[in-house]
Amino acid sequence: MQVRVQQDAFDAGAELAGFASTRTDIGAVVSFTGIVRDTRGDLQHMLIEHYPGMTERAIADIAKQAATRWALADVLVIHRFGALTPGAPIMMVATAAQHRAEAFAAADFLMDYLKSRAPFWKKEVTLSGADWVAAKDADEAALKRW
Amino acid sequence: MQVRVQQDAFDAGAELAGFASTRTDIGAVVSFTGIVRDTRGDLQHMLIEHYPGMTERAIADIAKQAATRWALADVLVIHRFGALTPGAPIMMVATAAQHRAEAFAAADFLMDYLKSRAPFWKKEVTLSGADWVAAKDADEAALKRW
Amino acid sequence: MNVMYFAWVRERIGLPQEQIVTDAQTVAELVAELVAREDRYAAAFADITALRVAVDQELADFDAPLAGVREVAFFPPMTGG
Amino acid sequence: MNVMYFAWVRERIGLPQEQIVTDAQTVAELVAELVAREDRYAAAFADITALRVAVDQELADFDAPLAGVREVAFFPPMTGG
Repeated sequence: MQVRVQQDAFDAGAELAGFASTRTDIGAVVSFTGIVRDTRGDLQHMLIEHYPGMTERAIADIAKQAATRWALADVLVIHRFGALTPGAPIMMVATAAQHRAEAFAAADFLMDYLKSRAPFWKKEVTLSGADWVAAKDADEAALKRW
Repeated sequence: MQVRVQQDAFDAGAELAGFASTRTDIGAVVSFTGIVRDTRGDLQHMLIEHYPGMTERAIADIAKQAATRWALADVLVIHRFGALTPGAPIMMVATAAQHRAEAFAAADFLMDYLKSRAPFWKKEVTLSGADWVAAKDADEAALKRW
Repeated sequence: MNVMYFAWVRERIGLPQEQIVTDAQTVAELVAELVAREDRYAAAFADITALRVAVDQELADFDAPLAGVREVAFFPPMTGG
Repeated sequence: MNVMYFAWVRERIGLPQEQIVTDAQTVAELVAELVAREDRYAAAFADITALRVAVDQELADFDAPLAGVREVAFFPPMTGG
């Protein structure tokens, strides 16, 4: 299990290439990459604030929950903070399991929990101002799926 | 949309790195990599047979269905055939969308359909013999989810 | 008409494909014709529910008509992914 | 006790963290104490349902006790991922 919280950019392809790459007992790897999206074409950058210390603990706890619920061979979570430009990767998760269903479910679960339980806050800075991204009721509701 | 059916190995990391990498209007990329799994530690190799011509058509059709059901910015499907050793990647799918739910659902859908509707057959060759992998009733049943 | 066999169907029949001239009107009639030919065909088509058929590279039913068809393929349920 | 503020809570209060000596027994009592201090706190804590609290880096309720606690943090609902 690997958890990294960092300001630096990361290369999702290189991370995936190195993930669980020496195993011959896994059949399925799922990855999710979250990217800074410029919906209206006016985004200057996205500021990601976090709570150092709690962030690492919260993510490790979520990853451990996933590893308890599903038989995972490995889990990777990377999440950035700081000022990110459109198109830049914000975060990624990867899960490795014997079977497809486990790898998919665990990645989906990790994303639902990281969304609402990891202490990050996003602010979109555009030419016309800056706004904190509001949490969606649907994101909180999604946790009830698990 | 990119569909590749090939005997050669591919690098899932390099494929992910190049996938939808210049877009600033997508927020989510999901990838699935299927790997030759040596469950009992006696697998020599996995032989993958396919139906040239029909394979490409079937996969393109499945990818088009996914792009119709969800607003996808891009779709990638790679599937190998031939003799593959344990730990080698068999296939991968990647989906890019504005939102997480779409990218996850589309990747899951692609895998369900590739499993039961793309003309591939797998034979496991071990020291003690060779057996065709039987389709599971659950795989056929999974199509009813969509 | 080009008739193709894959996976264990190919192994039981002993060849990957063959050209067949037939008056069969449907896939089922073609199967009956093959089964009557030789034991290896009878063995391959013993349990039709374990087989799938593609007509001109599209999945089809066993009652699919063969008029104008160029290629028919028989195989077990697919195991892609 | 170290009290931390994040996102728009930090912006409204105007600082990321401060040391506070308090007799408050619960998070809610601490909030009442802060609100009574200055308008900027009152503004930040105007709608408590829009806020979340962590006690020693674990999510908690507003009625959580503060005995032995070293760090309390206030912030809006998280938007990770």
